[in-house]
Amino acid sequence: MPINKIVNSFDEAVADIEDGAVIMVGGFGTVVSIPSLLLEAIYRKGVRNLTTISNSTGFGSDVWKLQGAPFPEDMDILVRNERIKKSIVSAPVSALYVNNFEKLLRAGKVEIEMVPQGTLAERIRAAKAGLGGVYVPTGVGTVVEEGKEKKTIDGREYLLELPIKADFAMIHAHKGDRWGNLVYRGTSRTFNPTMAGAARITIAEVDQIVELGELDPECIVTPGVYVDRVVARPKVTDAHEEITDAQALESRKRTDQEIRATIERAEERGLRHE
Amino acid sequence: MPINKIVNSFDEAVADIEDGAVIMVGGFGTVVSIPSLLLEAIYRKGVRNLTTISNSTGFGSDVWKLQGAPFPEDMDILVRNERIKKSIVSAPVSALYVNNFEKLLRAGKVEIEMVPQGTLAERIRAAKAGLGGVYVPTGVGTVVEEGKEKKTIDGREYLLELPIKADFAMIHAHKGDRWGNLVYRGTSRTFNPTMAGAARITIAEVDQIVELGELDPECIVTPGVYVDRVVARPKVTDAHEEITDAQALESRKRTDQEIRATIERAEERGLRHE
Amino acid sequence: MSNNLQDKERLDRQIIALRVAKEFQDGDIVNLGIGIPMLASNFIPEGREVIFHAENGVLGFGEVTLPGEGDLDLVNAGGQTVKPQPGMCFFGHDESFVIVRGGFLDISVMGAYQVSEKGDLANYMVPERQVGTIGGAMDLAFGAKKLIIAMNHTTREGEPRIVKKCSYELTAPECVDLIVTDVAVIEVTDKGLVLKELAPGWTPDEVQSITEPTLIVDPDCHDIELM
Amino acid sequence: MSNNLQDKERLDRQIIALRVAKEFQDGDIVNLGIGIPMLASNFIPEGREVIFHAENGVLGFGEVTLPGEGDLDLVNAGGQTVKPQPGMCFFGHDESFVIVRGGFLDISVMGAYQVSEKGDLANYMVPERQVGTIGGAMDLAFGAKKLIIAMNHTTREGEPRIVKKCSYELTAPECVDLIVTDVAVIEVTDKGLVLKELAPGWTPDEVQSITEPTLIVDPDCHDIELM
Repeated sequence: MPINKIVNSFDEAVADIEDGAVIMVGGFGTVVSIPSLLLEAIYRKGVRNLTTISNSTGFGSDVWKLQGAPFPEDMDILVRNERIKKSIVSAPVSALYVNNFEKLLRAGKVEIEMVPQGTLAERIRAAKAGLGGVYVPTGVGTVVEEGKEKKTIDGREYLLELPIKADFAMIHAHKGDRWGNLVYRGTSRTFNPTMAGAARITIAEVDQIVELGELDPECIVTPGVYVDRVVARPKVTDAHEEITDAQALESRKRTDQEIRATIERAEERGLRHE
Repeated sequence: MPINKIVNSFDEAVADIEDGAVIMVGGFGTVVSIPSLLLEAIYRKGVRNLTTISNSTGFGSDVWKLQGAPFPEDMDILVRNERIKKSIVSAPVSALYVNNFEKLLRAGKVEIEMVPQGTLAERIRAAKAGLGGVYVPTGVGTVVEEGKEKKTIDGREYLLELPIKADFAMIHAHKGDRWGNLVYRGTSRTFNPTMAGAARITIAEVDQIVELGELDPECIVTPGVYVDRVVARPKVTDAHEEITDAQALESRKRTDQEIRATIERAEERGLRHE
Repeated sequence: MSNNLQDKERLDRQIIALRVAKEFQDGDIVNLGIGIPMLASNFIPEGREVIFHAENGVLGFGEVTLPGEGDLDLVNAGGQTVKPQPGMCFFGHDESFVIVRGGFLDISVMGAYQVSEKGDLANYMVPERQVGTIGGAMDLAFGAKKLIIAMNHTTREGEPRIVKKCSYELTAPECVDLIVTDVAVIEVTDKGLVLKELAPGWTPDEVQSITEPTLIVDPDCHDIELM
Repeated sequence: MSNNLQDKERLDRQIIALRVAKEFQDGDIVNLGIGIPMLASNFIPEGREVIFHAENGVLGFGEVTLPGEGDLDLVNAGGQTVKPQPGMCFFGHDESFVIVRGGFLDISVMGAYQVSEKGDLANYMVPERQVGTIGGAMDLAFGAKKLIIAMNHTTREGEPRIVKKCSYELTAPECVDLIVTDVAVIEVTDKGLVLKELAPGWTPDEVQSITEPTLIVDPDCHDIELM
């Protein structure tokens, strides 16, 4: 039988995620890197008490709808609906406003383990790579070292950081095939390829499913061996708003003016610039 | 000034490698994955007492010349000319014949630290990644654990494996640009991308130098940030020998016959096969 | 050991490989060591899709090419040129061993000098020369979900290779799941070594006589099955 | 602090960014944090080639696009769309932080709440809310070869941000190399904080009066240089 990791719906893709599951969610700040439809599906399924592993806790779909995103959900769908028991996260709150996660935190409704972003990536990779732990310098002399073994190796101090493994990893990629091979687009790789394979089951939400052999073997980023399920987003017509030439020109003029003005102000203040 | 990591000759590329240097050499078994001309250049330079880090110790150029390789040198050029003081290596000897490295070993002319292949890769990556060490399960209960810290994590035993860092990493890639971005060809990546960046200076020997921007940003395997020097091989006309149709047919017939014969023999012996 | 056993007909390399290949299930990720194991790639059971991994950094390659044909930048871990195949992909050594150590291989097949009754494996130190090559074997033995050993049942001198305790340096302790030899198929279980299948013409007693530890004969023990 | 200092003209965000950019040397790999640091990408000194890294997995991207233009799959760490540029490449988060932690960044520029006289940095815990976001800042502070802080010299309330000992949670100890504020450029050295440059109209004494630790005034201390 040909190997076929393609599943036909998002609900089917998350059917075995239960209450209390440990889930990894790929992506970074912007919604285009995030497995939005998988997040929606596990919200629909109604699972609770999740432990989540992610870079951030989301901005909420309202922000992304304003930008015209066709799939606007991010981690906030699980946060605002109080589905999370514990969050292992690098960027939980915003310096600029009080987000939904911070509200839950203040209300004592969610536990948090905050992890430096690079350590988070390395701990996830360690799980995938079958390592018992890694010695990381980041965090020595800060609150991050609390409760961790510290070791001096070759004259430098390191913290023992343990693997982070999940039951399910939900990731977003650009294209995938029936073996689970994946490619991404631009800066939207982020935590997605890192998390692929770091869970018992890895589920990839892709923009497009392609025939086996269509992906260039030199350019496949995630070998199919890390991926258990592939599910495709519905096609969208390009919702990307065309900026009118007048607008573009106006905006470009503003930027140029600002730069020139800065240099002029500097010179007025007696600061030479060349 | 534009960044330009391209150097014009192999001798120039290795000019600062001195006696006693610690060098990593990329590649695996077959010569096409190996930085042959860099190896020739450091041999020519006459440096001695090298500590080398490599997967294997080479088959020797005679073998590869028979195959018509235009650049036939592998690690053996340093082995047979007794330039190596210590070898950190995964596959030092052959089960089939006594190679030059084994002769040196028997004569007490070289030290060896044998490392499982995956651990070698992980220790090299650890150096590049700024880690103090990694806990690896491979080797527990074998001679590999001697002298190493053993730790039980989550019910499984691991060995503390320390980073392997070098003064110079010499690698081979297919194409490179002036920023040091690299792509490889097929199965010839091997240790090359792993070693890129794991040394103070990384030198890449490439089949071809291309203009900045020619490499697809989605397909660059080694970001230029890991690479300090890029040097191009001289162009070769395709030396790949054309196999005549008659030869090919003959050979294919032999293989098919062997498979059929095996199945027939199995059936004669009373073994059912379908 | 009686001389008549030495002379008794055994399975050849190709048939051992054929038997090994019957273990490959649909969708398995399989790594084949040099020698008999690599021959198994010729005998994938009809209709099954199996993905081969080679530690030099490739998944999903096709069959071995004709000698002299093929692309030198597309080789298996033994250096043989192989054919490209849809779905194939390439990666470097660190990623290749993330796949091995991380437990993504369903089956690893390799040769051995000795296997103990606990499933300890010794296959890297060349006994008579006291030198060895660990290579990728140790990672594969620790990492693969199922480890199959394909080897001759005895040494050239007729000494057992299946022993109570390995006298050679270990590659990994308690790692072997199945042993396919030129006279038998033996499963390593918590209770001991279970004799499951026999080469045609061989009896359990005969196999036991060239095996150091006591074998548990499976009630269903039968001639080697190739289908 | 005297009120006249509070009212005294300081450098604006753009000019701070302009001064920071003067630190970028030819071929430097540079990571810019959100806020003032990111503005520095507009002011790369003429004729120098600088490669920007963003922790979301890109090296070598171009300038920020017009708002609403650009490709949403090509953004900097602040989520702004940027232009593609020849030589650019993409990677995942693990690789991105190998680059950070492995010491491949020549310069990291970020904001701060406090910097101590030893170069300790506090910039992740929002003081008044007692919550924070470590994000990539900690790795960048530990990993970059040179760490430049771009910030206002005092809080809105006029309290010093350059302090003897940070009262906020540390991002990293002894990591800051250079502080560029709206009134001064200060280098962190083994001997202490060295006042190197002043905003026009400011005296060393005035800067000292809004700085907690004692500054060493460089003999060559002069007006901020932008060339």
